[in-house]
Amino acid sequence: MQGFKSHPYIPNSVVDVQQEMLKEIGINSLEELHAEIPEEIKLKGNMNLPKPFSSEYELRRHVEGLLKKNKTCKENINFLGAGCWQHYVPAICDEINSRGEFLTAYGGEPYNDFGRFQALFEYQSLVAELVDMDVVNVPTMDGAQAAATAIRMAGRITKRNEVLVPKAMDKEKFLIMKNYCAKDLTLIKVDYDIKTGQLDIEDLNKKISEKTAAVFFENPSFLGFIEEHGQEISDIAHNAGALSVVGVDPSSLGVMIPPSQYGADIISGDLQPLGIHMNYGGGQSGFMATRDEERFVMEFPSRLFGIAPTIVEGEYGFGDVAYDRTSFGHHRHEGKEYVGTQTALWGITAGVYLATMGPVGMFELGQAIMQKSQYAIKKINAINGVKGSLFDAVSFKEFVVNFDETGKTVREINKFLIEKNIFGGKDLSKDFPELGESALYCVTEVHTKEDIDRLVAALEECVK
Amino acid sequence: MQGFKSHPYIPNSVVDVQQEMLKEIGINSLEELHAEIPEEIKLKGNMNLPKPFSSEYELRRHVEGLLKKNKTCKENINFLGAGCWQHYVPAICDEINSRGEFLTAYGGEPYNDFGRFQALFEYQSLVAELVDMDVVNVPTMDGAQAAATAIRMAGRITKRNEVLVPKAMDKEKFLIMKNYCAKDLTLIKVDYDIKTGQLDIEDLNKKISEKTAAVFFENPSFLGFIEEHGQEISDIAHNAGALSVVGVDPSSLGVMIPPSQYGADIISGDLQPLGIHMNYGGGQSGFMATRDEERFVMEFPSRLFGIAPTIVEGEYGFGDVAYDRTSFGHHRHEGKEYVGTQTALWGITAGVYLATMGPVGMFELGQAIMQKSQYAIKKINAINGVKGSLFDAVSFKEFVVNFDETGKTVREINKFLIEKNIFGGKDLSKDFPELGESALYCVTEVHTKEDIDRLVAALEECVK
Amino acid sequence: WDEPIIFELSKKGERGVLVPKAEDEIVDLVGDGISKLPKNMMRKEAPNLPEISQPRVLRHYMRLSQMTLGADVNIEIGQGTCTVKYSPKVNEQLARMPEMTEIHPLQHESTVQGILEIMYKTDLLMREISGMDRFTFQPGGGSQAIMTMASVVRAYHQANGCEDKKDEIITTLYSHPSDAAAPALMGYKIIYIHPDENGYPDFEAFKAAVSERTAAFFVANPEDTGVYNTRIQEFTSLVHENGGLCCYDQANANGLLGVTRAREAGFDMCFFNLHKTFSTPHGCGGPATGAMGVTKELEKFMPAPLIDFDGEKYFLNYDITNNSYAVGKVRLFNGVAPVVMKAYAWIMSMGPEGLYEVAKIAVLNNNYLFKKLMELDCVDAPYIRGKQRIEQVRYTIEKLTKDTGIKTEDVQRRMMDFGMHYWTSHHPYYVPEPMTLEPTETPSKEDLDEYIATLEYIFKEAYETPEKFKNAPYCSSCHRVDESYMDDPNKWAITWRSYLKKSTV
Amino acid sequence: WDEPIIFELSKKGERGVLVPKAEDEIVDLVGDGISKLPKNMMRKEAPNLPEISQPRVLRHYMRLSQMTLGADVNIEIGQGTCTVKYSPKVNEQLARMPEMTEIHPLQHESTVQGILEIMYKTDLLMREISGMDRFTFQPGGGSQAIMTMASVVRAYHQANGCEDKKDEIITTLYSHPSDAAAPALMGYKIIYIHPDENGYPDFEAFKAAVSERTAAFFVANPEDTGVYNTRIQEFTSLVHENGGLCCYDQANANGLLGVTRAREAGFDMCFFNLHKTFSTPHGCGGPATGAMGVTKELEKFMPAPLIDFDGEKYFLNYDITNNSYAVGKVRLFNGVAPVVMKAYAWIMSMGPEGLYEVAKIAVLNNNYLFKKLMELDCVDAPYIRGKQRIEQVRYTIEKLTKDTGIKTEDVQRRMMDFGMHYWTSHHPYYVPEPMTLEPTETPSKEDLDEYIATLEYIFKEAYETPEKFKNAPYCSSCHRVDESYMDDPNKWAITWRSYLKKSTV
Repeated sequence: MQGFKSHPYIPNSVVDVQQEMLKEIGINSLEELHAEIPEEIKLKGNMNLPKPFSSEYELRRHVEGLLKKNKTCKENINFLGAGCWQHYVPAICDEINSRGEFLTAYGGEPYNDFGRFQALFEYQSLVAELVDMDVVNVPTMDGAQAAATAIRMAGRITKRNEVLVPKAMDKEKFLIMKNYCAKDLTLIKVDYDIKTGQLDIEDLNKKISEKTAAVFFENPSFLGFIEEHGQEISDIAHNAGALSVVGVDPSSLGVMIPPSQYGADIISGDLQPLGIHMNYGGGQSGFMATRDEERFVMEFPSRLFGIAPTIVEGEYGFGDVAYDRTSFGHHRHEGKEYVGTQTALWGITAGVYLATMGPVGMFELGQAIMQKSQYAIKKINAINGVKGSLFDAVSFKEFVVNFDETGKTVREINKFLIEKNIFGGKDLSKDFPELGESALYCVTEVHTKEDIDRLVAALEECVK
Repeated sequence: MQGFKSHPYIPNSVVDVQQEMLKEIGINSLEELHAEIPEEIKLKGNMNLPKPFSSEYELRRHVEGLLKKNKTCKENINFLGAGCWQHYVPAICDEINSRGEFLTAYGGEPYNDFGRFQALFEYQSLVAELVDMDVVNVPTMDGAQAAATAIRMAGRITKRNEVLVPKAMDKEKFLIMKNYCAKDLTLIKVDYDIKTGQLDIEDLNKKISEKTAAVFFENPSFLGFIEEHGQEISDIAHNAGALSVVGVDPSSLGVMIPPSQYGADIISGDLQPLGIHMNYGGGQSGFMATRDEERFVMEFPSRLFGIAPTIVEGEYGFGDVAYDRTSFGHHRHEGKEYVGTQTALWGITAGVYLATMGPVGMFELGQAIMQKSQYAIKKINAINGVKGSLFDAVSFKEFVVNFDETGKTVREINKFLIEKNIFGGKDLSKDFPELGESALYCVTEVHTKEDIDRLVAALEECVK
Repeated sequence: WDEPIIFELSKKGERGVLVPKAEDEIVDLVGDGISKLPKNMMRKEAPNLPEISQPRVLRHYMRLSQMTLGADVNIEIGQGTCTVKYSPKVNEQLARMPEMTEIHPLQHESTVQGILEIMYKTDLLMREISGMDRFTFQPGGGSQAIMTMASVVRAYHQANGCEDKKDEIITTLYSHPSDAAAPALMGYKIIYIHPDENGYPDFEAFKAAVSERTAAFFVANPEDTGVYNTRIQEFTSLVHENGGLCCYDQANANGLLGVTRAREAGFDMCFFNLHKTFSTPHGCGGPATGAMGVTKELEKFMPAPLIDFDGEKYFLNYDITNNSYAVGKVRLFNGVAPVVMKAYAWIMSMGPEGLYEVAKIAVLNNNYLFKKLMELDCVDAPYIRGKQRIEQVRYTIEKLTKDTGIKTEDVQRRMMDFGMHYWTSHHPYYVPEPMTLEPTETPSKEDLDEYIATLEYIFKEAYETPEKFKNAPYCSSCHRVDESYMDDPNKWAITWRSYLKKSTV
Repeated sequence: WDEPIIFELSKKGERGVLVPKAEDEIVDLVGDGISKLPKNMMRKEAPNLPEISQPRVLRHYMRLSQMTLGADVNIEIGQGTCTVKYSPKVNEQLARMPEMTEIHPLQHESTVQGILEIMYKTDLLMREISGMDRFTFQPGGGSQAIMTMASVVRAYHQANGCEDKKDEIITTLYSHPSDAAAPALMGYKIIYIHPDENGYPDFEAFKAAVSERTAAFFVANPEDTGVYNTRIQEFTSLVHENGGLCCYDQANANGLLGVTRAREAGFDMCFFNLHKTFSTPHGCGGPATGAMGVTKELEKFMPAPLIDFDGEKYFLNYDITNNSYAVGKVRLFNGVAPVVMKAYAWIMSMGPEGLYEVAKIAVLNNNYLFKKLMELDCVDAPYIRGKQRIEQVRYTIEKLTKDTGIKTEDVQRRMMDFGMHYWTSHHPYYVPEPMTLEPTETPSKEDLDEYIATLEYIFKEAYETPEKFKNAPYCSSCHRVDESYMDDPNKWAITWRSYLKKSTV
């Protein structure tokens, strides 16, 4: 077996240096390393892997060639959302998250990684303003994980084991929550009003009980409409001794009221809309928020960065609040859930985004999304046989388009659209058979009138 | 007239702040500023310019749309060189030159811009090793400017006013040198051997005289061949009391002898091959190099960064060597030529490149270029009616392909190639009518065998 | 830099960026958009975000970045267990291509053939590196991968109808805390195997622990001590004999690449942290990927979809896992694709010989550091005396503490004055006054020598001027923090608004 | 960081990057390639470049970058005359698209329509901003633009047959040194007009200087003092009456955008430094662009090619300048295209109202700073008392020097301890103990106040503890340099190899 000598990434792959170091250790060759590995499980030859590219240039040309096979949402007009949304990413967000220092930092202390601590503390603080809560965590995997942890927190706080969730939610998210909570929590679906999409209050009242740890609902919902009965749902939960846990799209909070103001005890959501590219789903990042009460704070599994004075007057420092909660602390598996590498860089990015957007930016963002999506609904609705919005409710950013009367399937329509360089909305026909041939369309501030008009024209051509 | 309030780039475009500051100054409105400008030359209304894009997103979409109209040398196979060459740019070069600190620094002192001084000092030192000279300048505009300054330096040193230049040089470069040296120096062209391309020694002997300040020649030459008589030319220059000034392609110096070793007194060249993208010609950057003799050093118009000890034992500091030479010094227009913003960032980049490549990388680079270009010549030469290399001399990277016997013009051929996504070599028929229908082809390490074979196939198809 | 908290930079009226607005024609048709909102859903007061011009926001974060000691600027030796190695810049540039960043996870397969090919091929690479038969890149980090392994364990036993009986999971003391925490979360009772006097997991204790209740064995090998359990095959065999599964925590497999694999050691599952062994950058703590691999037998329990190739095109395969026991989903969509791409690029710049070199040099660097540090009087490392460690070592400086009163956290703070990382250990400290160092293959001999010299200097200082440690660090970005703010609910402040409330009381 | 010189990092055998090699089939056909080299042209000894692994090269330059005080991290007020303003990141990202970086300047026009359109449209924008009729972006900086203007002056007089008679160029003392140096280089005799007691160029002296020998008048307005010559029209008229041309140095036009233009003031030519007024980043000193504009009459003398539009496509126009007097060429190809693109993007994010705001705020910031600094006892600014300055001011701290012995260079070094720039002046110092400050529109009021407070603190310190200045800076990247190495040929070392030679003697 032979190693790769003088490899640019490995300074000590130089033979002379190896000899010098081996001598220091008292052995003669690299093969004598790994003396502790039993011979019978050692590989006897090199692994059967492709030869490496012999230069950075060839590597780059190869990977670029592969990636060029992808068709992007820049060259095409994209109306897919459903948990991963195309928003404009201000240049400053990428500038900061590509800074080598942030990109390659990891587990340092509040002194030598001061900037990382401050940037993440600030991200927490900025999201806190958006949701009007006092505690936000260092980000977790994605919005689904955040929701799963939020209801587990509720389970621990209430010491109950049932959670009511909306039927009108993302099936993938449901599966994630279900797997994550298995054994400890039972998830029970609450129906929705087929006309308005709103949570069926009657069904909710029927299913809530003294076993209910939390009522979880989303606003805007997965299907895009705005849940109008936030306070009512929270009240029902509270009256039953359960918590109100609300999933939220942070991009809506410049114009929409934060769930904390209609009774939410725990808020969860995904940071991806806040300055993070879609990255084929790699941009997801979850957050939770609560009030600053010990019973909530102590149930977070995540790291929580706190601010504190230092020995120098007027100077700020940072640290881990209540570290021993976590599985990194003394309690290990008896800590809260577990903690590990999650999505900190996206948290920093979301912070940069919110600091750049400010209150006016977030308001204008919400407004532009509402105007453009309403325009799209109106225009699509005018197409023969197509319902621009299936639900009789106001929506934010996403909406369900129904094609039942066109006689075409969403699958057929989307195939047609791809040829027009348009990515049609997510096909709902499998996960929501009750909605017929429906697709979930997403319109954000990135869509120009021309983009929407091109969609409408293509749809018209397709269904005519 | 109205300003643009709350513009993201202008903090004090906020009206309240303006009022506060105006009050401090003792005036009431922004209009009262510019009191010193005579009314009759003040504009009475806003300039007649397009409305700005109302968001960063729209700006980006617009400019991206424009740039997408360009066809790149990545999507196409490019064989153009002629002073701007396509080489592989290691990722680390772009990483460093896009660091905000380097990108946005300017005229600081050696203390607060320590890194800029060190990086440029190191660039000087690295190029010095490549050319085997002891003095290299902070980069100037481009290789043509470097050549122009080099011969002016020779003029000042020798106090003579004629410079012999090769006829086989870039016409644009000649024009630049001519304009820059007008009044002070007369440029006289020395013929080349039509068979080998080599400088015509007989003609050189004829034209050299006691008026000759310098003999300027290039190696490799503009037409790509290697000038074999470097020492002989330098000797002729020296015997006439003139200096030998040699233009060089730094990418050749891993395998080729540096001109300092065949008599050059001043070396000039362009740094663009060293890790700098072509940038539609925006990547050019010139350097000069000399021995460390006062008579040379004192004739540089450029800044020269030097190393020095500081008051702390073992610490290095940096500064401007012989600052008063320059037009920034006390002598102003009696300083050497002039100095100003030139291309420092490319100097830093070239330094990163050379430090990354090392001696082995530079050798392998030169070798790959020679092998691949020889392969291309051989293959092209096999095409009926096409001469792979017009000159009977070894070439480096570039070579003259002649199409006379095909009955087609270079213009026609290049048009055909564009349709095959190939950018053919530079058409020489206008600047070098004596070469007939010839084109200057450039082959570097970025060209794969497949790329070259595609060119050959396309040429075959075109001329058949 | 003495940089304020971002809220302190706010000035009413400033803007950081302009946001695209609806075109006039749209406004004409739909109005202001927001008045359609149900009254009770309208935001009454704008969120109290700061208002800052773009240059000031940039300057703020540029300064914070400079105060962050990333691997790009630092010699990474001190973050033991973290495997902080070089992340090549070419891979970053590739990951920033719009063909990577601007693709939506629900795009039709025909429009994402490039990334699917990369993920599929990375699966093939991982299979050969581990000996497993199928990988998923869905888990967003090592702990989530452990949780996923535990989920597969549950699914497997469910499918076999013995879910109720199989309710214990065994791990070891020096495996990562998540090897206990994640299975515990999945409802398993956790049994820890303590080390024997040589630092190996105690085989006798293990024998006593394994039973028909054993659902699985979760273990890292080498463990955080750098000790490799030489009898690992006996451990895995015993578990198999009792109907349990063996799950290998290979978050950090850096010392073993091309030397030995999960399959040969008898494991049914394993996972790699692509951000450790496979060089993708840590990003201050993610986004990341825990690439999880299983044997053929367990494939059907994996989270969906798997990525497959039908000879012509790459596609998302939902069929294999289409059964009621399968885990379903652990993370949205298909994992963190850019991380997979970077790992692919890294492996393809290494090849089999490069990976072998990585393992060898990681182990060489570690044992060189080990040798040099053990020469220092106040440094010791419990267990397997005189033998090699794999890629890291958990040292103890107990003697220093006894001699001088200076504890490992004091040394840690002082190291920061020299711009270096130094990590102690997970809690609780089973090794007293621990110091965990892992050089990886990235530092040169000079880098190692510099790190050693710095430690030596500090140890000497501890003996000579121990008072110097009280207020360290001195030249870091801030001075010693008042830790009392971290565990007192009346003082802790997890957000700026909370800090303002508590500090004005 | 205490970072070595890059050569000190070399270790034989290390590689920074692997280089593409010729494929085997090529080698089979042509051999090793290099043995074809003429013997006397083969390199005998490899260049003595360092051999360094990639992570170490990266770490080196990352650290150097952190020790560079770019505008991204600093409040730029102290680099007077440099107009260091915010360079938006979006423009950088656009300039890094392969459609910008990977295009060759000799590509056929049909393949570069995008960049030609941008350059053409930027020309149109510049025309309106200046009142000139045609721009070229060929000059790679301000000084080269001045040289180009001087070349056009020469061409113009040549074409008029009066080249020999027209051999003098007039400039002013407070114009940029290149306004004298570049025309001098072009063979002109230089006449300086000194300021009158108010700091305006002395009109009586000017009248005396202008004659039939006057080829042109090169001037900045406002000059480096921030004083605007209110009689500028009289100056330009007088030159015109004598058959000369008027060339406006608008390298820095930041204070005048949308307020007044070259045309109205009577100029025949002007240039803008895109890296000053139009926000493209300075890059440690280039690459840059001096966009030069001329009136219709002079168009035909410009360097070729000009960029034009025929109603359907953009093209390189060589016809207009196709005459024997034209300048020909001043820089290879068509200038620094990415810089033009960034300037275009910046203007298009500003519009006419934004440019007007820029000018107003640049002047507001400057006059605010001016007001506040003049309140300090030891600060003065000669000329036009009680009147406004445009975008910068050259102050004098002569009183401080007289009172304390602390000179402007001492203050400069001390400012660096606070992470700030501070510039004195070009040489020679016509204003004694000069300090030249130019805030531009980028700093906020808070930034200005912070800068002022820092200066105030330092001035106070000069009175109280003047000895503190001797060894400043203290907390910058290095300490006080031994300046004797800069002007002594036996000691200066412009390269590392030279340093090694001289330090071992």
